Amino acid sequence: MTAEPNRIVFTDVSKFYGEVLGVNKINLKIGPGITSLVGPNGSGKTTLMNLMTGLIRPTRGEIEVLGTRTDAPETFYSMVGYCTQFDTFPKGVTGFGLIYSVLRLHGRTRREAEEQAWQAIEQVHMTDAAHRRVAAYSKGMRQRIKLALAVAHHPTVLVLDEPLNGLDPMARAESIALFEKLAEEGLFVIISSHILHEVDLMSDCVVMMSNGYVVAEGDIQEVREEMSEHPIGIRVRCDRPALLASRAFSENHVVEVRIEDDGAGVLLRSRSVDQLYALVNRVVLEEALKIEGVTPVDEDVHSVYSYLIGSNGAGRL
Amino acid sequence: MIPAIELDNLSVLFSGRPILKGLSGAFYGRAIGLLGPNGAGKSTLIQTLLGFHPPTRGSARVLGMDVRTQIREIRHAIGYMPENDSFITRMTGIRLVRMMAELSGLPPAEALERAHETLFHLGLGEARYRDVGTYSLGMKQMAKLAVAIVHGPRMLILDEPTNGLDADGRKRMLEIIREIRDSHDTQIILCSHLLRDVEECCDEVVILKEGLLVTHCNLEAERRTNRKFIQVETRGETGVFLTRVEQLGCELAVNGSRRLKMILPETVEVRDLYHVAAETGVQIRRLDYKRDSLQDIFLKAMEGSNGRT
Amino acid sequence: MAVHRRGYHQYDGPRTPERWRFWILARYAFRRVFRLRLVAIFYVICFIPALIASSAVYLSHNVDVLASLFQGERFSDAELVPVTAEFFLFLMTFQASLSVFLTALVGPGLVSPDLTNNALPLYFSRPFSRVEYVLGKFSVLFVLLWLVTGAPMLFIYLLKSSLAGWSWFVDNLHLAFAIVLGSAVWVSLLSLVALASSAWLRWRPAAAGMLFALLFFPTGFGQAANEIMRTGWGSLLNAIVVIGTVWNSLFYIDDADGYARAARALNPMGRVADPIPAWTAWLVVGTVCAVSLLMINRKIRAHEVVR
Amino acid sequence: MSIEQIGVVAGFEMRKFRAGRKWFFPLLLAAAPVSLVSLLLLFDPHPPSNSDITRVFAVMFQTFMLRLMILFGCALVFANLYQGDMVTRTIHFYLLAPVRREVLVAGKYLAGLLITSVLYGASVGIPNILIHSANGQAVAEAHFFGGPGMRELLTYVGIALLACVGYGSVFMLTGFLFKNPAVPAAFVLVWESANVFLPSALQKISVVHYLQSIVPVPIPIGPFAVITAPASVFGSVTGLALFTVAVLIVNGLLMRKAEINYVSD
Repeated sequence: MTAEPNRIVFTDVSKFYGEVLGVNKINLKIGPGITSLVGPNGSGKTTLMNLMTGLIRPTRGEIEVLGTRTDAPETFYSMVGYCTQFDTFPKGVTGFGLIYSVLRLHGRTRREAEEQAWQAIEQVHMTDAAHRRVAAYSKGMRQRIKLALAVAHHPTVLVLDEPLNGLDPMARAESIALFEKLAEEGLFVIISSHILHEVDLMSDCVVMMSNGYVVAEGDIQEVREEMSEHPIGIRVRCDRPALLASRAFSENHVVEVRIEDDGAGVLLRSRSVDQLYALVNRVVLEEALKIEGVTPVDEDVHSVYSYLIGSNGAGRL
Repeated sequence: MIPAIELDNLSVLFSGRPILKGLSGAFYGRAIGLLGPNGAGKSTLIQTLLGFHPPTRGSARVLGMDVRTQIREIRHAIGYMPENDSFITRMTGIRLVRMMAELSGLPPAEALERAHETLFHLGLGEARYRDVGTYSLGMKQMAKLAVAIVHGPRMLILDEPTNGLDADGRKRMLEIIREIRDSHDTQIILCSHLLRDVEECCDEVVILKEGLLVTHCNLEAERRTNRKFIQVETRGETGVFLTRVEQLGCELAVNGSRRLKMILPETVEVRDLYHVAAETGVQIRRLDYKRDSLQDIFLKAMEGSNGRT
Repeated sequence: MAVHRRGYHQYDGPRTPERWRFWILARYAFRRVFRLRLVAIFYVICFIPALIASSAVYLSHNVDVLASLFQGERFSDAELVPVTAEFFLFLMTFQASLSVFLTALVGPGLVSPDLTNNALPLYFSRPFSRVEYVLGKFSVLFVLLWLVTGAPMLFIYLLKSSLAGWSWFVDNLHLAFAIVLGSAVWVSLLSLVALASSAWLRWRPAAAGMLFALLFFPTGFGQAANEIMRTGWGSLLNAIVVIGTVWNSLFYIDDADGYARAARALNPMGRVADPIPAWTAWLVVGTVCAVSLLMINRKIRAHEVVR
Repeated sequence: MSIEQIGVVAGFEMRKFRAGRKWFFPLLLAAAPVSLVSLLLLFDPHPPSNSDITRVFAVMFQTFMLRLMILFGCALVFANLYQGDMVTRTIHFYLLAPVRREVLVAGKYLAGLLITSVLYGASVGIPNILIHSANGQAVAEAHFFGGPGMRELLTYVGIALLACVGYGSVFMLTGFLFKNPAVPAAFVLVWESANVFLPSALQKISVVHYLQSIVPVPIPIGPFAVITAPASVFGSVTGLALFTVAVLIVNGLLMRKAEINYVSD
């Protein structure tokens, strides 16, 4: 089993709760940077994260995070931070008290623990509510404390289960910026989320799951290009769509061309995305077209999601 | 047209701590988005409108009825969908929805008929005969919505309806909310953190911050007046390209590795961008006009009054 | 062929009167209570003692039927089963203990399903007040328990008076009154305590356990206090003594020495101290009901305000 | 390093215990004997002589305090240490900490032990002092400083602490295995109270046997009890210590394989 010190490796991992399927035959290698876990509810995202952080053990297969196994708690958890989906807290504890105690568990001295706890609380802008009881917090404030808890001990692997759930737009933007900063520092940031346009914004690599299987994995554009059964499409809004359409047909890589019903735009589909954009750039210059906009039709996570999962996977809600 | 909600210097205090500080305003929109950072008092405002908390000072009127005196009449006309999980275990979907309809005053036969109709309308097919505890998260949200609309209210208050739903669930929920909004004069108060959802459903937006009403604007109007700017995505080495574009006099803002935001002066045509791109060996991929989205309105509201950025 | 767009439409049809809306909760609760076979069976069992008692009363009136059964056994004309206050008191105590088990079975399941999953906002965002909610839940238990305690004894009373004639009915009227009120007091006390424990202890077995704990632990403590301080006041904590005194004060309303005799019987180890006066028992019942109501009110709120 | 972590876990558990309103019933139990005795002192005009008092206290200690109060008190406190986290779904805060699982078990046990020994040490000691001073100051001083009073008091409190040690580990393990703490508590109560009638071999596998033999004022244990040789003081203490360590080790092993399964009821 090749010990890869710089990857999170899943080899043939399956997890069953009795006969209920958690995840099945997962083979993954996750590198540094932001990796987004995307998939409908119950597709195994949380199970995968619980496996990765050792909260549950796989029924079959091996998991290695940066070369260490998940069942050596004292070394494993000093490098892993997990912001779980559970919205429950020990009774009567305050925000600061919780982070301080956990840091003390991490072996920090009293002064270090206090300092780092306060640092993490500042990062999530919870300084004024830190000394109030967590029971009195709103959902968003609880979420920020969980985030602070996960980053307080400066882990190298950060696993976040729907970290933005319940956060207000300001906090969402700040959290995404924080994640991107941590990813640039070389951390492994694994985020599960349902808000696809946010996933599109922040993630370098996406893992798409459905019914416990990994359906696709890798950079969004590469994944999209691999899906040969759905040729890439772009929509060009310009003054003479018919001209562009005729020029497009002359190229052999173009598969489909459709003039939009309002007559001010054309939809082009082609097997190779580079040649398609090159064609558009060339025609605009040669024919002096007046361009209103050039937008890819199905290149983002939304479309990949609906092609791979929308149709077969999530029949139900 | 009586306003959906009318606030007159409404203040609410929890054991001394001021939560709402003198809100005033009349909101007529068919679908009003209620926004604000955590702890801004959104939930408190909703609960005051529902009569869960008495207002400490000032008054609030819902559909022309005063919260202090006609609360029972208000609750007839309102359908409320609470934020977090809220259902009764060991009860089937149909029985839960039917009981709630009867509690709103519908006679038993009428309640059963409307319960089935609502559950069919929301896509909870055969699951309606199963225990609500066994529902998935998406189905629980739909069950909550069913409970909120089964008694045919004139106004719907939805607290984070799409929270935690997956992509399909959110699409389905937003479709239904829009459909209810367009079925003659049912008004909707949508409280959410997902600005895209609010943008898709609401025509009026109210933004609270630390118990104060910071912004109240009509989205349609806002969309028309905003400055237009271009968002461009490129492929290839953009260093030289950027300098050339600035020389053309475009105001430039770069956010994210490959995404550019720029404002073209009158003299510059889009085609010129392509010229510059061709000369500097850069390929223009995505290019479209963008307006100030709700995100920007929200950020402006936050910065407006000593926002912390 | 027209496409029917079944969209959402408002309802402005007739509305049910608000007075009886609390009964909706009871109607739905009854259906759920009897879904558990164990509860249904136990409920039937609770009627058996009343059945035996009423057949005994009937037989004691038709001595000839009895004679034919035992071929020529000579029977004195005195009533076989004297239907007096003692008879009803004995039956009442028996039925009351059965009703405790019934409450432990049914009680916890009434409020906790609403609380564990935060369903109260669904109730109170409708024209349905907290008073109606508590009244609805209370009426479920009250009806269930009263049918097991008060109703059968009332039936026996009527059976007896139909057999013994109109005069017996008139001069024993105070017994009927005592049956109805006595069982009503006990049943409301039990229901309120069950609702309070179900509201505070969301975990079902804990709520049932609390009910039994409230019956036995104070009793033990009261007895120990009596023992040590050699007074009678400790039995104020003893549920059986308290409700027994309340019943005695009702059944022997006009018969002083009957009351004294029953009171002493109730308080066997009251060696030197005299049994607790009736008004203190009523006071204890009153305070327990009030405290339970306060506890219920504290928990049944639309929004949990956490300081 | 791990000693300090045990201290941190214990501190955190005690703070949770105090804040989580879980102290109500154990405190109620502990207050029972104290209030009973103080009631006696306030209302009883003519208290019995000191020798009767010692006998009354011995009876009260062995029947109510040792078998009922401390047993149920420990059941409530210790079972909650693990189960509390499972039921409130907060066990993941611990499982995610870089702490050896045995340290978690030791920390929780230490917290439980401190709480119960303070509660039940006091609820045994205070009544003893109060009850013996019922006949006025002079008699009390004679009893405690002159006579065997002080030694008796210290032995009683010592036994209470040992009981907490023994019962603590037992209920921590059962709290780990069973979701509903009432079942094992009832089972242990039956096992301990029937201890007198069990064959001597079985008597050794129980906490009360060791404590029974070092009680200062023995009481007649009923006609048909099976008499076994009372263990020496040293024997009983080490026996109990071994018993506790064994149970904690088993607990540690189980904790290593613990997984979260927050199944909604």
